[in-house]
Amino acid sequence: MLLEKLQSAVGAGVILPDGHETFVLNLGPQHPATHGVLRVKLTMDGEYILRAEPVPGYIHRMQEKMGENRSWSKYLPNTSRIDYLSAMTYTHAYVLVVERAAGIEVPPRAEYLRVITSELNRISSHLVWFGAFLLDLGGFTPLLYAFDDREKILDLLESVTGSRLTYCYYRFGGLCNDVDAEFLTGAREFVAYMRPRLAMYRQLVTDNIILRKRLEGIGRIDAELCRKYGATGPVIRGAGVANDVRRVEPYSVYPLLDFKIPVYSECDCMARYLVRMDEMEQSLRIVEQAIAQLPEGPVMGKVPRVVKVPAGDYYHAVEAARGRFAIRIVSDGKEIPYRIKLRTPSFSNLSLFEEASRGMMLPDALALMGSLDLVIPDIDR
Amino acid sequence: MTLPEPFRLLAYLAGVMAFVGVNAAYLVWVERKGAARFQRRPGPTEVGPAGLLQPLADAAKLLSKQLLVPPDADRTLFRVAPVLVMAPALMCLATIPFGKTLGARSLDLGLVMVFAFGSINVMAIMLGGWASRNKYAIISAARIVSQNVAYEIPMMLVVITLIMVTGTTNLQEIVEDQAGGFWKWNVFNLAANPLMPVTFVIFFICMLAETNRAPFDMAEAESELVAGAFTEYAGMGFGVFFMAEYANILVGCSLGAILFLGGWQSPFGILSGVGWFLLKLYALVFTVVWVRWTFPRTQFYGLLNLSWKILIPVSLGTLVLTCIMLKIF
Amino acid sequence: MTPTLDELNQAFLRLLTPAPALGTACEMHDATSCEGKGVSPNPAPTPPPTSAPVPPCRIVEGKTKGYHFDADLAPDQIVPAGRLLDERGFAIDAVTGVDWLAAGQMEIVYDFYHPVSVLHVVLRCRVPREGAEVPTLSEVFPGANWHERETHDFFGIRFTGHPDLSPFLLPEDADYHPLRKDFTGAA
Amino acid sequence: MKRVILEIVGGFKSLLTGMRITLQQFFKKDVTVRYPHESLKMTKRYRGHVVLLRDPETGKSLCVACKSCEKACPSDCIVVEGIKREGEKKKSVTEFELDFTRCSLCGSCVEVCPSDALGFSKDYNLASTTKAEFVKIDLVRRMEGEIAADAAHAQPQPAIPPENPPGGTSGSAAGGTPAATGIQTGSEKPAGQEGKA
Repeated sequence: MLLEKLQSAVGAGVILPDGHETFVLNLGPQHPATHGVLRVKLTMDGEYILRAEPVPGYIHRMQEKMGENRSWSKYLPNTSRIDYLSAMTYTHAYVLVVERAAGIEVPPRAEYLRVITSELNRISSHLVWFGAFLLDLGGFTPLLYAFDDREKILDLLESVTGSRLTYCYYRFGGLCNDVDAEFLTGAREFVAYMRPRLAMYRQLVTDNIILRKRLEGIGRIDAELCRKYGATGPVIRGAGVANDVRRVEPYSVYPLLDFKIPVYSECDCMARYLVRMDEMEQSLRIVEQAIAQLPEGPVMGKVPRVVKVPAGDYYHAVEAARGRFAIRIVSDGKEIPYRIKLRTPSFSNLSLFEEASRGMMLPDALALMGSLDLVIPDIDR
Repeated sequence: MTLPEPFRLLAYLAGVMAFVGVNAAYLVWVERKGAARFQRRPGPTEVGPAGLLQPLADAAKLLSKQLLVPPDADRTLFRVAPVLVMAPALMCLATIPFGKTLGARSLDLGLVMVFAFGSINVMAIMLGGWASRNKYAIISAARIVSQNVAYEIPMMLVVITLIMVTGTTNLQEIVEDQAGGFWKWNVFNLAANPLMPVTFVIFFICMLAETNRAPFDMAEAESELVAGAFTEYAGMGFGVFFMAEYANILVGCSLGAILFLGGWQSPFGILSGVGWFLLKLYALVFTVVWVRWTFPRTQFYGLLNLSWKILIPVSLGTLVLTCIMLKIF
Repeated sequence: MTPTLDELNQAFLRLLTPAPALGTACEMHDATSCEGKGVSPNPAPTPPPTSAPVPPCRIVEGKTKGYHFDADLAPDQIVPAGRLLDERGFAIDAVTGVDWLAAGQMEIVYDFYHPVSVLHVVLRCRVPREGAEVPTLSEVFPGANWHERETHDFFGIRFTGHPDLSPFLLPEDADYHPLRKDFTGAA
Repeated sequence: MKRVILEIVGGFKSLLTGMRITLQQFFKKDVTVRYPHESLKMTKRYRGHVVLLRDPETGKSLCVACKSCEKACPSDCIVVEGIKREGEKKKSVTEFELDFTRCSLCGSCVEVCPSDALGFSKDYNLASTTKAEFVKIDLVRRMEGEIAADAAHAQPQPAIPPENPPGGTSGSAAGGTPAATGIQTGSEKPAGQEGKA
């Protein structure tokens, strides 16, 4: 009688060959671990996951179709709304691909400023990940510390772009406005401020035995799996492959800057965690150098009044905070794009979740999901 | 003036209930303020000075909510579980000596009684999870049982060590045994067992686990199980579970203060009284809050590993060591 | 081991040349190459090839295009080509559908990047617009599974052999394909 | 065995380090702003919703109703109408409606404006109980209200800079009902301020 009741309570499941009964557990669409409206259908055997099937699409906005009914430049604000946490890098990809196609020259100062703002944006994105990941793991306080630091970045970026999240700062051929000395001093101060903070995070979180026990050896994603699924960014760099678009397919002024690509070969959640923590340090270095090298000059190049892209298809990838973000545009020579394809890192990174989470326990699978650093609009677009 | 025994008991019962009620409510405030301070924000500020009336506002809100029972839940068990989780905590406090003469009942088997009632708490949470007919709640209930089974063992081993040192299970006598300065407190009683501070740490960890506090809050690991066993509870049903959690912390910390920190004894051996006991109690409570807002949650099997592979062997070791020490000296 | 462009070109030529489908591939490419010619206003039959046919695979100028190697395939060449890239350590980047309404064709573009080298390979395949169907690549690259599901959602291109083509990003009862050029809005 | 003990000791030490750090933070100052009681000043470039700017000399709108902004808007949320008045060289604006429910605050309209007649409002706590209030924000009427308010305040107070319209903190100031003047004289504060003011 009791057994029957328990069985009916957990829902009709499948009896496994060894007599265990499975049940389906829905993670989401509204669930504290999914940071947005993502649903993951888990088929569980007790606390073990037999199959995890992500069901995205709850906030699908048809960003790609939107590109097909507005002009090249009107699509600019959209690009910062795909992954709202690293809006700068996404806009960067879009302006780069259009500039590449239309042959627009960008003044060096603008490229440097793009790099500075992109890297600041990357740090702020990683800080959100850091806080949210710790939240997944049940640590609340680091989130608030991370947001405190992030506020400083947002203040800086707001002072130049006028916006805190969806910047829309880049334009074809440059930037919409130049930065002032205040911003540069502020950015320098931020770099000086952030370094001890990162050391503090190392002591408070990275070295913490509970965190290490939770992440080390958990959620194995190796290089082969990354390759088969197209997973990029910190996921592949945590699998020992130095894949970073900034180095592999250099763009902008990144080749002129000295920075390391953090690579860890443990393939586990800890490796991905450490990659991102190290990346923040590297981004600080990039910001520092770019400010030191920042040339004088205009921030806007010569751009035709109405941007037209010669017919053909063009592709450009950038390294966004979550990995390789690429835009493929197809033009028929008109003022309006014929097709815009957004290749987003979260989409590819999540696609391996089903395979990587097989046989894991529920809390570990959530650590794995957190370590992928998903942004749901980035999956759904 | 002395009251007849039944009235005296009633008065104490009322006193204990009031103490638990006020404390449970205000520990929520302490927790929220504490969390806010650790996170460098002000915390509740709007209701009353420094948000002091926040617990009342919360209670009013919870009371005004409809008590929903999920359609397929076991109605009786679902309703009974919050009561069952609250009552044992009250019973436990009946044996706690607050001062030299302040305590509801000085029982010879006080310590045993505390643990006997303390274990019911787990059953009640399990019942609540079970009765709500929710997958998250059932997983949570299963977790909470195995967690508590795992942590009662080292806890008991530690307490047996203590009983061997003090030679009694009467809480009042245990406190009296530690009179005469803080070096006489059990936590520093190195003569009985050089590993006494370690024993205290084990006790504290077990206490956190027994009361389902972070970093061992597997039962309501909100990123995995939403609100665990309490997912389906609304209004005051949830409120009672919430209060019971704090009541249990109160019991756990009182026990810690009594067993290891000399209860109402003053550290300098001059004055002693309720004030010292409360000070020690709240210091421990603060540490509990502090720990929660510092660490991430352990994973479930990590928690069991910690218990079975580290805490039980070590506490068994201290027990054996104490035996030897007591036999020799 | 990082592959070189020349080696890749040779391998692709070997793969594509003896294939009986070569004719089709070339024809399709000429029909409406999405480079340069775009959509001809007159979608009617393909003009006969006047000059030497464009080879089915070619090295392109990466600086302007953003990719380095481009190959036109017939549907049955997709899986062998995918295998070929898989052996050389390429990773799946994206699967893109393009609806050439005027030409009455659907183009499926596969992007591949190499994790540690700059190489970026593009495979394309054009099929008739109605009842567009190509074999799935998810056997070779499991990551193609989601990309193909998405492409099926948006364009209605069927990927034969795909394990699950149920709506993915669209609502589960969706029977429309919003990125088709003739799509005007869901009911 | 030794390794295990070292790990336990090391782990315990890491826990204590963590607790030390949080305790240090415990005694530091708050970093938050108590929003309804305090609020932040927006930066110079803050992009709020669009407002019509006035000529500092004449006090009239700079807008010539060229409709560049209408064309540049990615969301089609701007409607501009203007007429050519007798004796004036340029057209002047008679209608400037902003559909704030669709506006994405991208700033394309401000950027494209040939006569620099558009600016950003510094309002950031726009709030209302009805969506209708934001469907049509009539910027011309809002500006006229400003002029009237300026006139009223002209004697006792210095002129208020155009990008800081009076009562600009209030959401309903952005439009009220479409018929409203769009002027709040401070009698109505945002909901959050009422309780504690």
